[in-house]
Amino acid sequence: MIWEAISLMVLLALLAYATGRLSRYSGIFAVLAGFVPLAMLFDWAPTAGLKHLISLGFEKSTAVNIKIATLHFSITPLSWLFLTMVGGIFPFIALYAISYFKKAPGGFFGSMTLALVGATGVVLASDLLTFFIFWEVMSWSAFLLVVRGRDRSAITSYFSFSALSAYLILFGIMVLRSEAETLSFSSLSSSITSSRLTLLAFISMAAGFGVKGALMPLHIWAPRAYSRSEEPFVAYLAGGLSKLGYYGIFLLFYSFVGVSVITRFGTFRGVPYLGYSLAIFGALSAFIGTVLAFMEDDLRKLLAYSSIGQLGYIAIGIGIGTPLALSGALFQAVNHTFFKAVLFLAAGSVYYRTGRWKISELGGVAYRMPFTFLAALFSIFALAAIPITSGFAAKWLLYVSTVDKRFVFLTPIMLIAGVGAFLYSFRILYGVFLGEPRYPDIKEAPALQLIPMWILVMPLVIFLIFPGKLMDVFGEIFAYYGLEGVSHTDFAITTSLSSYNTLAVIFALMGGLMVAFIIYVSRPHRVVSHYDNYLSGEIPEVHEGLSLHAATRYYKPVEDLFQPYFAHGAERFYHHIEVGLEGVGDGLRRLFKTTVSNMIYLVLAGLLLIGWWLTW
Amino acid sequence: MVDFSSILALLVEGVLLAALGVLTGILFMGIARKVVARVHNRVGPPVYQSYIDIIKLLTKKTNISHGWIFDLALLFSISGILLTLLFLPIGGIKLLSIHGDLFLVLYLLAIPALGFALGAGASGNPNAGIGVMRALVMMFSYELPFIIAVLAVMIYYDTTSIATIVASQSHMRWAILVPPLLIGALVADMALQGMLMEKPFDIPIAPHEIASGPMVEFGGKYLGTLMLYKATSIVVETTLFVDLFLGGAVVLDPATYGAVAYAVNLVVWFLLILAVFIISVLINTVFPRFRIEQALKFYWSYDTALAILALMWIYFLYI
Amino acid sequence: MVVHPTLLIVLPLVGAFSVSLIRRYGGGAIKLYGSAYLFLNLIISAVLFMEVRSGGEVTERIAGYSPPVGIFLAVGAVNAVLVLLINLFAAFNYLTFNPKDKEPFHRFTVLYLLGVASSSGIVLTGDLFNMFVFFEIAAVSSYALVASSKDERSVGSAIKYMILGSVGSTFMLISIALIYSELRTLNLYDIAHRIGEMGGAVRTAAFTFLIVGIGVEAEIFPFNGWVPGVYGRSDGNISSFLVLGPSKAAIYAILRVLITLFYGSSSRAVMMDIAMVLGLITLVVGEVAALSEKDPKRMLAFSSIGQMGLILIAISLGSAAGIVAAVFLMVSHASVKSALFLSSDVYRQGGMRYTLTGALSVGAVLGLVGMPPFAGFWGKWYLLSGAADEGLWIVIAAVIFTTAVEAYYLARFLSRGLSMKKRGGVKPTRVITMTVMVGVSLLVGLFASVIYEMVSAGVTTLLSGGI
Amino acid sequence: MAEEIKEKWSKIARWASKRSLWMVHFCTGCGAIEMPPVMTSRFDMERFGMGSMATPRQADILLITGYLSIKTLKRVVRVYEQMQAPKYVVAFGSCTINGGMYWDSYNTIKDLSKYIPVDLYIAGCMPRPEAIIDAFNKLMEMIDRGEARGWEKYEKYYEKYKRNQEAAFNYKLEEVEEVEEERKGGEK
Amino acid sequence: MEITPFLILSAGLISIGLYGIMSKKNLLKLLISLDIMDVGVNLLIVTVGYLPGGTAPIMDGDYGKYVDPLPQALVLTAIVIGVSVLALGMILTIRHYRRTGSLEMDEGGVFGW
Repeated sequence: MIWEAISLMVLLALLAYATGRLSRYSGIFAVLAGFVPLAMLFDWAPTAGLKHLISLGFEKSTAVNIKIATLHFSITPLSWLFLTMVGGIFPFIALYAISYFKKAPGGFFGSMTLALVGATGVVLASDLLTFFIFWEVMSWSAFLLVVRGRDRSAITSYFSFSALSAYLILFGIMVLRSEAETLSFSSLSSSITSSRLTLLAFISMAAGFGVKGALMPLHIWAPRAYSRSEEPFVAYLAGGLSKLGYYGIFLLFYSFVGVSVITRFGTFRGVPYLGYSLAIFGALSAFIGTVLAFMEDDLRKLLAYSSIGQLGYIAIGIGIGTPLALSGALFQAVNHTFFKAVLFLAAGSVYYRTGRWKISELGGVAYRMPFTFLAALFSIFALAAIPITSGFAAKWLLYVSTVDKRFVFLTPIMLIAGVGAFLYSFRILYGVFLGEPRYPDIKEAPALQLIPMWILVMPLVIFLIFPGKLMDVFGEIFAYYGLEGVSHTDFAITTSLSSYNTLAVIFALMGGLMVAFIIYVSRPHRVVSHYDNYLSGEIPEVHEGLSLHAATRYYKPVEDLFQPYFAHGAERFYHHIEVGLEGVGDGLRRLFKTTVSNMIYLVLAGLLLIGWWLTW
Repeated sequence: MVDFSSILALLVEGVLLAALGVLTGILFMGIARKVVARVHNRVGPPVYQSYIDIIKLLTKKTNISHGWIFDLALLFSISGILLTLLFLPIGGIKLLSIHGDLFLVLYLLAIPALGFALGAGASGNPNAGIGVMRALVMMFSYELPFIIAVLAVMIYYDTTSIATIVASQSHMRWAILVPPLLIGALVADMALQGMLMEKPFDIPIAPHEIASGPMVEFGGKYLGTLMLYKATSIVVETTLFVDLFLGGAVVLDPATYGAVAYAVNLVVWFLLILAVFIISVLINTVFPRFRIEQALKFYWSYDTALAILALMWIYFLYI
Repeated sequence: MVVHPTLLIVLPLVGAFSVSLIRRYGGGAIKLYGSAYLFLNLIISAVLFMEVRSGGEVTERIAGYSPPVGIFLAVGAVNAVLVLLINLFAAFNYLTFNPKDKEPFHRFTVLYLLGVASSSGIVLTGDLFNMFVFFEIAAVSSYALVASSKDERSVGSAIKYMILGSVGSTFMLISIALIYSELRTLNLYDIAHRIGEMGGAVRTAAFTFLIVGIGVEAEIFPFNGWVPGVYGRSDGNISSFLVLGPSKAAIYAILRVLITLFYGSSSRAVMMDIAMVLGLITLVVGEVAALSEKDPKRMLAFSSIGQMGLILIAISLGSAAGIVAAVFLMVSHASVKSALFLSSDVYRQGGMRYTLTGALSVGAVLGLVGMPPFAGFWGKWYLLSGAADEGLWIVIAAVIFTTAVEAYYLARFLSRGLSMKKRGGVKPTRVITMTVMVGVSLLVGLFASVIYEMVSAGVTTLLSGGI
Repeated sequence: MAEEIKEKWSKIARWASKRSLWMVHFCTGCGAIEMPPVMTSRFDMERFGMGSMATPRQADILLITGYLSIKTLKRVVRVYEQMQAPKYVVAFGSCTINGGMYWDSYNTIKDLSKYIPVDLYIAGCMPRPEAIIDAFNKLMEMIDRGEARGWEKYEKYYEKYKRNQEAAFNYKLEEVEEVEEERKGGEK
Repeated sequence: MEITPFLILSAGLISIGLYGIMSKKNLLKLLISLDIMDVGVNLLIVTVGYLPGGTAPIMDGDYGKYVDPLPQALVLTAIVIGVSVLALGMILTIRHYRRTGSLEMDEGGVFGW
């Protein structure tokens, strides 16, 4: 049934591609394909009530023999959770894309559906070969979509990094395969030993997954690819596909290598060194991504850096690896899936109406597109972890887990990155949506774009009120991997350090809002134009070209301070590598750009060396 | 089942404390003006001047709005700050603080600020945009040392709950009596200066540069609400400081002394936050204003260095 | 035996020598005539492939003399795949030539058919000297084909190619003479079983000269000085022919030498090591040089060098996994690299801006890097697993490193091609050929079991000195 | 009953308004130099709850300290209109009353009350701080009595004021007409 | 008749040819060097097949000791191939000469690659 479902999705991908030239509604096939994982999710829903209601007959695990190899699929609580992320958002993004593209996007929908196929396969895979094959399918179908953006640096960086990632993972797979002599997840970790090779495999696989998860020194493809591809795809890439990197890292810790092996490489206050270093990389991502985000003028790049920052939190959580931290990481992953998808979609809608990406060229969009704005606002609340969305619970779990372990390095960095998130959030809010009404004539985004956005916002509300429901799912995951759960009710999470009750927050906020509302309605007010502003008596209406929008280089004072420290960033590092390799390559090329006589010298040298080696 | 009487008690307590917090805050604003006037060798306004100001603003005949997003400032600023107030233990009265912790309070503090910023942004005034930028950068600046100092407290008491921190400081074992935490308190006090936007860190509102920044378009009931917010935030921030470093103003144990203890504790709480606030006002009086990057440099260098010192001291020698 | 493998060699030769008869009917007729032979060849090789798949190896004696005296053709699993591959792509590649560009076209056809015949011959033959002869025919036709390119500077490159090739073939001949002097036989399998009788020094010399001689054709560093020049200045479709025909045949010849010919040799392990080191050097040199190369064709040429190194590494693993990997890599390289060479002709005219050409180029790049489900993936998978089984982590590290480098420059190639201005069309024949090539890579990857089962069944005999 | 409450409420409002007068200075002329002594320790305006504000949105008093040219008048009008009622205008010095030493200037406003309603003039060139304090005390009394209703007048005769302003902006000062005082409203 | 001198001779010829290829820049000289190498190798093959004291392998009646016929057949093929390669080389050289007016092979320029 799983295999048939995957085949069906591939078929739908081909259909979407084939009909792309006929109608813009060819995307409906992609939407249909998106419902396949939804059906699986529904069928496997861990809550008992849903499961017995109706059964679609997806088996819990299956093996497909494709003759050259046998592909194994199975569903675990973890893969269920990640399937909600990669599969749950897909149909809505596809729906959005139908309205986003004006002509013949067959290639887009085909590749998107293939990416979904890859992602679904990755989360359902239960052996390394299957995992890798679908990983690559996901990776290159995303590449096809990056190619559609036709930006040189995006294409090169995305492709070289994803190939690097693929082969780093492959290296790890090879090591594990030769050590455990099995590819199956369930029997891997029991037969791995803690050799130096395992360490190498672990590091290389973590790096490989880190590329997809845009972990800090491996992130440079992300801003380029995110900022130069089509928006619905970017929403899916950031919201869905980037989680797969962390899915891989999670599996690396708990399934591929196993905590018991990782712990043998040394621990720091109960946390393995390897996990701790991952957490440090995550913290660096969180901080540097955030700082780069608020210094960025391109809306998509800003969101890309923000993604890097937010994904860093997931790495921190997985790295620390206590149930508390893992809950935080998974919670953050779920949140990020939804809010980042909505943000990219909202950005796409803004672009759809205004045709601009630069924050300094936008402004005042909210007055004309209030529903888009509200969706974006809500996801920004989630992004900035304002406690009126589910975003806070994730960050809170992570903070508490670091304090619990007394990681005095991680906590401040995470918190300051959290504050930095306010900065870039406001840059988006002010630069794009508020401020001077520069686009007085645009219309609200089409309903087909708004509906998916609002559907994707819903989980952020639901998990605000019921974080416990999500924690139940985490509990199943922990039980599956033999970890302890985090004590919680539907509304409250309790740790040894403190507790967090959403109901208290919600009711207190209600009370506060009531007070505020009384004040608000007690006195009448009059709405005036945005140009009726105090500008020391200046009258903007009579001054042509007077800009009221203060969004160009918004954080200039900070930029000026930070710029010198970011001048030697990862970009430059990779540039140096490239230049160095090109230098070596130039030297090697000279061996070929020469006369025949010199070539013959080479041939003879080779001949003699071979002969010498053979006789010696 | 749900215990209605306790919820009712909580409700009454909450309303009373919120009112107390707001009124105290407004009083403090008056006191601040008086103190500044006395330092200037002026008579100054009466201490109740701020009540008059707020009444005046709330009774203004016309109120100008720039649309519904502008109104969010009103709605979120006051509600958010009241919400935060309820999550702080005041003079040993725990209220909702058992349902949240320090991180929650830090993030709850962002609700009114972000609501206010939204309104300011929606006014379309460039000064407001610049002002919000400065406010956010200020936040980015002072939060780093503040967080590190607070982290020292948290790991010293091994909890993140403010209620537990207050409880651990009972019987006058105030955090400030622990040498490294004294440094922490110093750091936090400097951060408090930025939080309260007192000079030299009143960069965001800088009336003479950017026409009071974010508030440039606010008048009437909007400005009145913002003043209420400002007043309450003084109480919230000083109370946070008192809770963390000065034992939450708990001098008598309610378990032994009953209602008297609550009254005494509230008085002590009032005096302590007043003291903390007066210190900040006095600093305010004698300083000119930093530029924003100077503030960032100051907080991220000297203040953070001190904070790290405190944290390391705690980390290596006390736990 | 339904078909005679000999036909694969004889038919194109007949075609080649009879094509001048119809030269007055014009280029179109000649193209039709040539294609007829090539497609007939394709059908025969397909039938042969099916036959080998169902019934194991096929051998045929030439002129009735039985081996080891007579020449015989031996078709095992590996060369059945390869001969099908060569004939398939060669037939489609022929379609891309425009008779007007290659005046007089009948002479060109002669060269092309000779090239196909001799490439098939190298792969099929079971006789060392016969192999040498086919090598020479392939080489001569390659020199001439290269010199027939539009770019006039290709003549200079062809001369270089010719001189290096001649030196290489001289070395091969020396090696043949040495082997013959000791063993008095030229049959590959006969030699394989009696190689132990050879004196150590002579055997060393024979191996060295042979590997160098074939290495020149098989683009092994440091014997491959001609590669960038020739590929860089030839027409794309001629380069693609060189990639899919002679160079594949040559690397297969190396497989024969390493796996079969020196099967019984006592120093075979060292020989394998040497081959592996050569392969590693070739791989790294090719890929790194390609990184700094800006000219698209020459970049692809360097990339070819790297790929050849990869295949050589796979062969030199000497295990079943290695052979399987080598076959998949050969399929992959012959298909997608040829497709890329075809697209390189229209590169500067913005040909990749055309949806199908662009998509095919992207597919080819994906296949070359080894993304599943392209054939290259299985190649790299088996290569890496074979290397991992033997604990050759340095090989794996090199493969990872070069793959990243490869991905980088190929993506650069793609992104530039995709952002060029449209200045001319792409001929439908070229698109069809590219489709076939990329499609084959994809299909082989998707239905890898077909080749995998066949090769892994045949590999046991191959590794034990059989066909 | 409702009337009474309303009356009580407006009395409270007037009291609060009187005790908390925030000003926005329009410091065009030399009069501005008289403000610092009023604000600082010698006279200490703040003891009456007065203070200066940075924007008209927050202010109750528009303090015009000196002559107004036509160019600055535009700004004054805009600032005045941006203030929130109840709002008061205090004109400062002779220039605002009759043009003062610029009585014969071609582009200086002679009588401010023709363009915006002035609640209180402070005569003098320049008025001393004592005079200013006195004036503010007068204004407070007026507010308390409900007499300072310039903003209502402005609403009532809005078109006339606009016409006058337009005329001034077009440099047709002679066309400016008188705006009738309406005392009745103030007395009720 | 000993075969060693012939082996030495053929090695010498091959070395001379290689030396010519490695040191000369003139295309004609290069071709000549190639041919010399070819001759050396052909000699080697014939030498290899030679049996001291053997006769030509013409099998009519009472043949006794005869040399291996196969190498001679091979040499014939090799000579043919050598000649054809040489002819092709000449053609390419002529074309090159017509285009550039030079027979020199030097670095850079057309011979850069």
